[in-house]
Amino acid sequence: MSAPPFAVVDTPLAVEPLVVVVESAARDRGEGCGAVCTFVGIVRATHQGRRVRHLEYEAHAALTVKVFARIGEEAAERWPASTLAIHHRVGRIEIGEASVVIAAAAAHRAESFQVCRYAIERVKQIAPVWKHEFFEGGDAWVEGPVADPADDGLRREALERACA
Amino acid sequence: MSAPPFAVVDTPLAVEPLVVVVESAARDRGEGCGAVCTFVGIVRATHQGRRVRHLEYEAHAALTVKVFARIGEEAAERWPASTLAIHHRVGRIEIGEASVVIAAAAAHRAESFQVCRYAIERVKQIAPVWKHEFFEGGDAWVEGPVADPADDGLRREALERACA
Amino acid sequence: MRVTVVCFARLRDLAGLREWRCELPSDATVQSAWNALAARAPAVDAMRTAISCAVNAEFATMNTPIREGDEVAFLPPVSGGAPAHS
Amino acid sequence: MRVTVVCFARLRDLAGLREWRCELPSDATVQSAWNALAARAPAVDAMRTAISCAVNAEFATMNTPIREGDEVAFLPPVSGGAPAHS
Repeated sequence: MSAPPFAVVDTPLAVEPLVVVVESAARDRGEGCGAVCTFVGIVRATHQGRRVRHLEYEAHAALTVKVFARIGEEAAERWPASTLAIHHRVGRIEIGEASVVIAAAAAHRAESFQVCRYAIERVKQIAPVWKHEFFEGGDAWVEGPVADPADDGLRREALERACA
Repeated sequence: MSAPPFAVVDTPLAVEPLVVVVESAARDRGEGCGAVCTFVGIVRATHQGRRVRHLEYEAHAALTVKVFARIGEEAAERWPASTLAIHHRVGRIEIGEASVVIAAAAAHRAESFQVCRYAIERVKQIAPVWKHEFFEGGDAWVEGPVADPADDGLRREALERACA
Repeated sequence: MRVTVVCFARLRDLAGLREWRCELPSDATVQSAWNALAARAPAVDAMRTAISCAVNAEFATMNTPIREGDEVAFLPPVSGGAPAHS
Repeated sequence: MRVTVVCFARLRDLAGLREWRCELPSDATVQSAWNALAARAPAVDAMRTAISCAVNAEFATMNTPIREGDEVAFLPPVSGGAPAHS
């Protein structure tokens, strides 16, 4: 049974199943699948000078899965033959463990890197996922600016980072 | 037992072991490891309009492993806290299978993408690995231009693609 | 009518609740649900200008009308709208 | 002295051999090994200008001196010095 392309899970993440999903989906598109780029976001032991003990991620899971699918559609608009998979983990995550895994498949390597980079930028911008940091001496929710998923400026920014 | 960071193997490649290797190595460097970017090169069913049946890769294995280590050193010059792993497969490889897997770890995502992209560009430029394509109606060695591993122009070109 | 108000992350901490079955008039909007929440848990007012919202797991605005049985979610700013080096 | 000449990929096809134990004078260079190979397998001359070389798994030049027991490898252009979309 193959993994769903977009998911929020409360168990450890793996890279290989996402590679399989995007490769299978891209194989029969355009020029086929010659490249998969993946990104793994990992919990670091330090953040803004604080010694992190662990993180807890919380998500609006149903909305997050829809946001991931939307990011896949956005990527397909720009890179029509590409395919994308995104899994985010929630709950307690230890140092060195993955919080998010993304895989992007395309015919050629340049495109696979662009799609993957675009996807992580968009996930960070608009996915309703929150990070609760437990560090030595306290804990804090990590929040960014208010992000509107329909904000074209943000989307352009993500595209620019991906295609720079 | 952890995988070696640089290897030429004649068995199917996996992504996960390389993620583990680079994450472990990057964890205690600089700001730690918050990002792993991987690249998987996959055999496509078509190439230059030909229907590919399978590929056979051949390498000067000992030299290739040294070239991979050299690419790791080049990356560490430019991105000091990054770590890199590269595995290339040789022998017969079927459509949809991986010929090369690269993993790059860094504190932050932008750097992990750059290191990974730099590495695949350099592998394609200078690793003594050759591709023998078996397609419908014949077979052919796929060759590129002559590449001098000490050519700084090539290295700059790889850096430009990585940092664009 | 009854809707379910759901609060996430720091907003959940401020509200002191995650899910709340809330009684609203039949012409209510997301704004009405927010107002009811702020009346019950005044501390949430601190996040008023930073909150996004979703109705039945679709992004919405404060003006979006809501109906019996809807799930109205209030969403703090997400973690990662931050620079690429975060 | 004896060295081992190793040919890869298309050069191996042209030479009709992968490894060859080859007798050379004691002041030989990589060029001497190439000349000996070309004398034995003239077809390799077609790749003369495209070949790189390595001695004992280190990149070398045609002028690199070689010694008894060395492995002298001749390397066709690699597959992927091609554009990013290859």
